[in-house]
This record gives sequence, structure tokens and C-alpha cells, in this order.
Amino acid sequence: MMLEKIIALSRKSSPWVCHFNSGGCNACDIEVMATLTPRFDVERFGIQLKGSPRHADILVCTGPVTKQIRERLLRVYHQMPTPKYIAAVGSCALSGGVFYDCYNVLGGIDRVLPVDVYVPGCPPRPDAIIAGIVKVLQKMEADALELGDQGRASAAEGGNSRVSH
Amino acid sequence: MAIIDDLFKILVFPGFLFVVNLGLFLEWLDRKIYARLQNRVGPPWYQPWLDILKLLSKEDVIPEGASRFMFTWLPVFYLAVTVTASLCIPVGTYAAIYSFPGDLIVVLFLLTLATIILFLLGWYSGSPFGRVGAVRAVTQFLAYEVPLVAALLTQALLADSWSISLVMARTTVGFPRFVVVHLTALAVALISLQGKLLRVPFDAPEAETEIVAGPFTEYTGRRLAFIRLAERTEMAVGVGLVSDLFLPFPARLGVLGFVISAILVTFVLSVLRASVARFRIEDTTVLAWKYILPFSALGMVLAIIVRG
Amino acid sequence: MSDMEIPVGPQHPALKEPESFRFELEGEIVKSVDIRLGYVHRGIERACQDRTWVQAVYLIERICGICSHSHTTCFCQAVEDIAGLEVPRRARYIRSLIGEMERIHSHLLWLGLAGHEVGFDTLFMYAWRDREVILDALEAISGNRVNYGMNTIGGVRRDLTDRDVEELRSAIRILEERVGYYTDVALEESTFRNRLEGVGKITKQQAIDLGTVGPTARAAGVNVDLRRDDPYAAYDEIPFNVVTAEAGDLLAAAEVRLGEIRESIGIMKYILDNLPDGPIAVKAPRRIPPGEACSRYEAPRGEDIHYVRSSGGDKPERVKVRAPTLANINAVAESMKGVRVADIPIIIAGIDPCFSCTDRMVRLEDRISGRVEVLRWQDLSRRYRR
Amino acid sequence: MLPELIRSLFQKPATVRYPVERVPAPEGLRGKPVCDYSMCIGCRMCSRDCPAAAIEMVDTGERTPRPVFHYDRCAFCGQCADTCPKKAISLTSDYELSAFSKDDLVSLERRRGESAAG
Repeated sequence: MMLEKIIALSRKSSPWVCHFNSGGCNACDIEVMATLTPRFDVERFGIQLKGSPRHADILVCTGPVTKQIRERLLRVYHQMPTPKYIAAVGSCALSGGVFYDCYNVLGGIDRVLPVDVYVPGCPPRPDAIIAGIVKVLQKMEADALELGDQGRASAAEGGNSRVSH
Repeated sequence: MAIIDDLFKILVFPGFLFVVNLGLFLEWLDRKIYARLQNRVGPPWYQPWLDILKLLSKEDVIPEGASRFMFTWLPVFYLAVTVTASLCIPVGTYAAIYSFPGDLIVVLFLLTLATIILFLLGWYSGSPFGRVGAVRAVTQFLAYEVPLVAALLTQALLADSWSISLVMARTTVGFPRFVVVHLTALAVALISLQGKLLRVPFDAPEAETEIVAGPFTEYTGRRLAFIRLAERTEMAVGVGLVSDLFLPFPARLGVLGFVISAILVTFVLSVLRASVARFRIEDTTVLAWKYILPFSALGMVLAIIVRG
Repeated sequence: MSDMEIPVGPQHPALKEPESFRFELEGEIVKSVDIRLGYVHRGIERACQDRTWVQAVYLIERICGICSHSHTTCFCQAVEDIAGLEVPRRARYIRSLIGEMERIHSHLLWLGLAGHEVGFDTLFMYAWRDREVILDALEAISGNRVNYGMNTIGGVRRDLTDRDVEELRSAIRILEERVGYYTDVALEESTFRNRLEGVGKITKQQAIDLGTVGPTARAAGVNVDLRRDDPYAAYDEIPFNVVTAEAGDLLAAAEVRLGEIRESIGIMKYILDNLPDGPIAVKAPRRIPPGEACSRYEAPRGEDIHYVRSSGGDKPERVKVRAPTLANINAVAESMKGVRVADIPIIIAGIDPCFSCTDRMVRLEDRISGRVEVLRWQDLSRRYRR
Repeated sequence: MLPELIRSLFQKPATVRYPVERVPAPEGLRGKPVCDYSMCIGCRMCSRDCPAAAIEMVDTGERTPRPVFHYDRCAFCGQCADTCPKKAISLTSDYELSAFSKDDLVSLERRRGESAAG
């Protein structure tokens, strides 16, 4: 379908990113910021960092989920318009990392929300973050072409994203 | 066939499609120049169009606490107003769709209306950031509208007409005699235009690090796309107006001259955006009333003296 | 406009970390502020008690990703103190070197963020572009751009090769020129100055009373620097100046930080010229003998204090961290009264906050009544205000 | 500020062409850790010292268990390589590890029961 192709192209060429630190150590955050700077300049791919989750397509989460932040993370996620994607950046966001047994840490982002792409590293280099975002874009394109919004939602529930509330 | 001809003029050239695409092109140009000034690569040329397409295909959310009616219709009004304003802008020697003596006043009125809509957009979005942004937009509007009008008035005085096409045709008449007045008015117009379009250093109404995105914080999907289109159209109108009224090219080189002038004006605006920090809203007002307004008044007085 | 409340955080473009500030506004003026910390509280101090001494170093490193070397050095010094280990001279020099590189990257980061907060994105882009120079050098030496993992108990983990030294020298040349440029031009840019001058101002007396540390204190004229006052690592052998300013506002803070970058470059040059030969680490025992120690370190943001107690096992018995931002955050609350909305982000950013260092929880347990109380930030600052 | 801006306009941008051209990582980069199972003696030292508990000792059919890395938890600190008495563990310069599923972030494909390292 022509229309679907155009939608897929526009989505993958214009991903707006909202960054959320769910309790990390800042390292991943500064590397996410560094992807904006002249050396890496993600605006090349049309990526823009947006302050409002309402404008975002991809939620980039860094850090393990602390007990206090959980609710806020969910709220930010629910504020985003569909289709929405989540990239977990950094080992803490993947599984809790070195904070795996801390009493105030719930674990990785996927304990709370469905994660689409995992970017390991402590912190990942900006190159690795870009590579991760490119993976999200691939997924976006595939979703727009094959599944559409409804299909994606059901795929996220039954697919590889393990959600446990 | 007159109807088809009119429809073509209104919808395609120099009407809706042309002005919207010009606006998106200027957005790309602005972002690209901004990026290059910062030693970055910047977005590819098709970026603004794809941004709009993507927004059109996203979910629409009406947040709790927002006025449903206002939230739905204001973005449409915003676009309608700016596109209507564009109907009076001649594209170089290509006459405007709707041109009459005094159309300059109408354009200014419509652009003012756009700012009022911006205020309502923020006020009824049900977000504290939106409200702060809305109030700031109005505060800033008071500071910038007067110098902008004064600068355009100077040109109108020099040309002795309120018609855009006449002013444009007479821009370079009596050239060496008017040059000082001309440049004064141009400087004031460029700075006020930057304020009108809410760009750094006058972007306090939508300052990202202070109030997220100001009036637009809560808007998503199609509505945001409309708002962006309206903003770009406003930019095209503002830049086009300044090009027509102040630069010699549109009257000499026609459509090509118009585009060249628009690019030149955008370049100046981008450099201005890249080289300064944001003003606080209070500083904006003080700056406008203390320096820019007297300066524009000076231009006007000079114009009267020179005209004799 | 009637009174309204705006929330800044936990998710807000001005904050890179989740903290919540609620501002009650009267027009554009801030009437009161409610700070709610604790979103990044992870329980690191407690978790240290479940880690071996070797593992604890890496956990401590991740207290904060920006001043990771500060925390590990501080912790390792405390442990070495307890165990009575003599750190080789070369290791002490390398620790100082990495510490200064970290200071440079941290201050450039601050400069960029300060520009970003006031809408001067070009400065952000330039400062962060030049920051890549020092990050490249750090990556070449330590193998990672941010969490360097250079420290281990008893010394450092990686040696400096000749090629690293050469690369560092060329990096220093670039940085020297750029930092000179920022001092000359960026601080002269009138719109930028206008946003910093007189903003977030504290007097010298306030700076002392509120217990501020680091550049925040030095900008207000308090001449304090642990590298000189209580030397650690190799600082007792290295000549350098302590940069101070008088004004106490954010412009002074920016001047102090830029001045410190120049001093750090000087220190780096001295270290590269006078790098002693020898081993880079001594072998640390798996079990640290019983004892306790307190260690201080001048982190980029100010004085960092670690208290470590060992009961003779292979795990620490207690680790307590006092990060610099905790000492400085009172200054933020103080200078926030009556400011305009536009200045909020830059004032918060002004102390170069690092909430991941700061988020602690204080839980008071009344042994007799069994009442458990978790203190909020306001309770803390009210109780312990001098 | 203006001269610098204009100079940047005509300068080549500082941007690298990643991901079109891969920028070589520095030699000592602490990337993905791998274990050479032929050198490993299964002493469990790496697993004991790992600060993130990212190393799991798995029975691969040899006399002693072998380490399996969970890259989703690894802190890439390199302590395992430092600790290993046989120097069987090394850190590669591979850093682009992003994956759609956490199952792909384990050094050993346990689902299929293969005993391949990598």
C-alpha cells in the first residue's frame, strides 16, 4: 500500500525522542545528550530531543527503576501518543545492572513497561546508542508496513517484551 | 474558466500549497544553517515535510482539563488565519491573489490575530506550562507589535502608500536619499520579526528548558501538525513581507527574486538565533520599549523629514 | 494572572535527572518552592554491605556517572587508609591526572548545560564538541568514556603508555586554545552575561553558613580547596592555584569553573612532565583489617566525603557518602526565593547538581516507641541548619 | 561569537559519519567480554568478583562449569579479565550490542543448548 509506505517512511525519518532518567547515575544521560552534539549530531536522522512526552515517539529510558520513580515512568509513558516505542539504554535500564539487589530498585525498565530495544553498555558509547535507535527505527518501519497500530499493540503483549506489572 | 484559474491561484500558486511549502523549506533552511553554524551536519532537505506527515499519522490526545472545543478548533483557526494573511503577499512581481490599497494593514491585523490564537491555544490546553507560555506570548506581543508596525509604516511613508505591491515597486525609488531610513527600518523589522516568530532570543513563550514547549506542550498528532504548519506559514508570510517591502530583488527579479530575498532574510534570522542567549520575558519588554521602539520612531521621523 | 503552581520535574527538559520542584508562582515571580528529592535513591550504601571490597569499588563508581573517578578515589583512599596500604607514587600521579581530566570534562559539560538552560544552544554545541577531545583521551587511557574504572584498592588498574602521553599532549594543546576562547568570548557575549550576572547570588557569609563547597563556595569568595588544604593523591607535590571570585553569582561560578579548567590543564602538563616510574598498584588483601577511616576528595562539584568501616571481613561493614551536591543544594533553595521563572533552570543548574550523588534517605527509628519516620528534605534542612 | 559562527559555517562539520562509516574504537576499549573456554579452568573467580552478578557458571558438559556472560547486566568494568588467573577472559572492542530481546544478550545460547562462546 502506498499510504502505508509513506507513513512508514515518515515515522522512521522523523523520530522524536523523549529522555527519561528513571534513577540512573547520569552517565547514560550525558551520553544520550552527547548524541545531540556536533560529533554525533542525530539531527542528521531527523531525531530531535523533545521536552514534552506528548510530542515524543520514542521514550529513551536510562537507569534502573527505583520504587519512587515507577509511577512517574508509567505516567510519562501514558502521556505519549501511540505508536510509541521504548529504548532502554544502559545496563541498569536493562536489568538493574550493578544495582540489581539494591532495596529501592525494582530492576530494569521491562519490569514496568514493554521495551522495544535494549542497548547494553555502562554507559553505552553514543555510537552504540545511535545503533540502538536505528534498531528502533527498523522496528517502527516494519510495524507500520506489516502490522499497523493494532497489530503492533498485540505483538508487544505476546512478543519478546516481557511485561509484569 | 475563471473559477478554475482562481482556485489554482488560491490553492496552488501563489496560494496555499506554495506558501506552506515555502514555509517548510524555510524551516529546513533555518535548521540547516543553524546546524552548520554549530559545526553540525543538520537535517536532510525533506525533514520538515516528513515531520508533518508523521504527526498526521499519530494518535490525537485531548488531555483532561483542556477545553475540548478550543483544543480541537484553535489549531485549524491558527492555520486558516496565517494562510489568509499569505493571500495578500505578492510573490515578487506575481501579483497577490487578493490585493487592494491598504492590504498591508490587513496582513498586520491577521498576524496579530495569529498571536491571539496562540494565547488561546496555550490558555485552554489545561497545562500550567501552556498558561505561563500563553501569558508570555501576549506580553511579548505587546513589546514587538508596535516596532514591527512602525518599521512597516516607515516604508509605507516612504512609498506614500498602504498597498504592499505599491510599496514593493517603490522600494528603490530615490535610492541614495533614503538609504539610512531604509536600513534603520530594515533592522527594526528583522528584530521584531524574530520576536513575532518566537525565535531565540525572543523564544521565552516556548522556552524549552523553562516551560517545556509553552502553549504547545499538550498538543499531539494532527493538531500539532496543524500548529507547526501554521507556524511555518507565519514564518513564510513574515519573511515574505519583509523581503517584499525592504529588499530590491522581488520587484526586479520576480518570483526568483522573492525566493532569493526570503533565503537572505532567513539566513540573517538564523545567524541571529545562533549567536545569542534567550532573553527573560521582562528583559524583552524593557529592550523593546527602551531601545527598539525609540529606534523605530527615529526611523519614522527621518522618513517624514526625508520625504519633506 | 492568578497564582499558579508549576511542576519542574521529575521529567522536565531542564533537568537531566528526575527531581521534583514545585514552584508556586505569582505572575512570573516564584513565591515558594517545594523540593522533593529521592527519585534516584537506590540504596547504594546498604548495597555496599553486600559487596566484597573489590565489587564495592565498581558500585561506588556508579553513584554518579560524571564524577565517577572522584567517588572511587575517595573510597579507595579510605580503604587503603584502613588497610595501611602504601599506594605507589606513579599510581598517585595517574589518579590525579584522571581526576583533573574528569574536572575538565565536568566543567565543560557544565558550561554547555548552562548555555542550554538559557537558550544559548550554540555554546552547548561548541562546549560539548570540545569536551569530546578530553573524552577521547579518557577513553584511550581507561577504555571507557564515562565510568573509567581506573581505581582499584591499592592503586590504579591501567598504566599510561607513551602513546597515551603523546595523545594527551595534543589534546591539551587543543583544549588550551578553546578554553581561552570561551573565557574571552562566551563570557563576553552580552546576552549570555545578562542571564548569569546577579542570578543565584549568595554572599560569602551565606556561602559559609549554608555549608557550600567547591566552585559554588569559591565563586562567593570562600577560599577552600581540598587539593591544597588537605592534599591527597599527588597534590602535595604539584603546584597550582586555587581560583576564586567575589561576586557569588552564576557569572562568577562560570569564571571560577573556566579558571579551574586552565589550572587543571596546568596540573596535567606538570604530571605528564614529572610522571614517576614504578609499579601502578600494590596487592590489596581480600579481607581488610578492622578499622574505620574518613576520606575527603575535591570533586569537580566540591568536597566529597566517604566514611568506611571494616569489621575485618571481605565486605565493608558501613559505607557513608556525603556528596558535594547535598552540601550545595541549600544554596539553591536560598537563592530561589523571589526569582523569576526564567531563572529557575539556570539556578538549579548553577551548582552543577548531581542528584544521583545526593539522593539519600534518612530513616529515624525511635528505639523506645518503635516509631519509624522518613525525613523529607525540608525536615533535614530545618533540623541541621546551622 | 559571530566570527566563530561564520568560520563554522564554512568549516567541515565535526560530525562523524556513523553508522554509515564505523569509527574505529580505541584499542583498549572495554567492550563485550568473551571467554576462551579452552583456557578456562572453571575456577569461578570471575563470577565471584563480578560487581553486577552478570557471570553465571553453566555446565557445558566439560569437567568444570564455564562462565556465561549476561550482557544485559554487565557493567563492562573488566574486573573479570583482571581476576582470571588463566587470562581466559578478554574484553573485545565490540560495543554495538543493542538487541530486540534480552535473550540475545547472553553469551551462550542456552535455549538451544549449544555450547558455543561468543
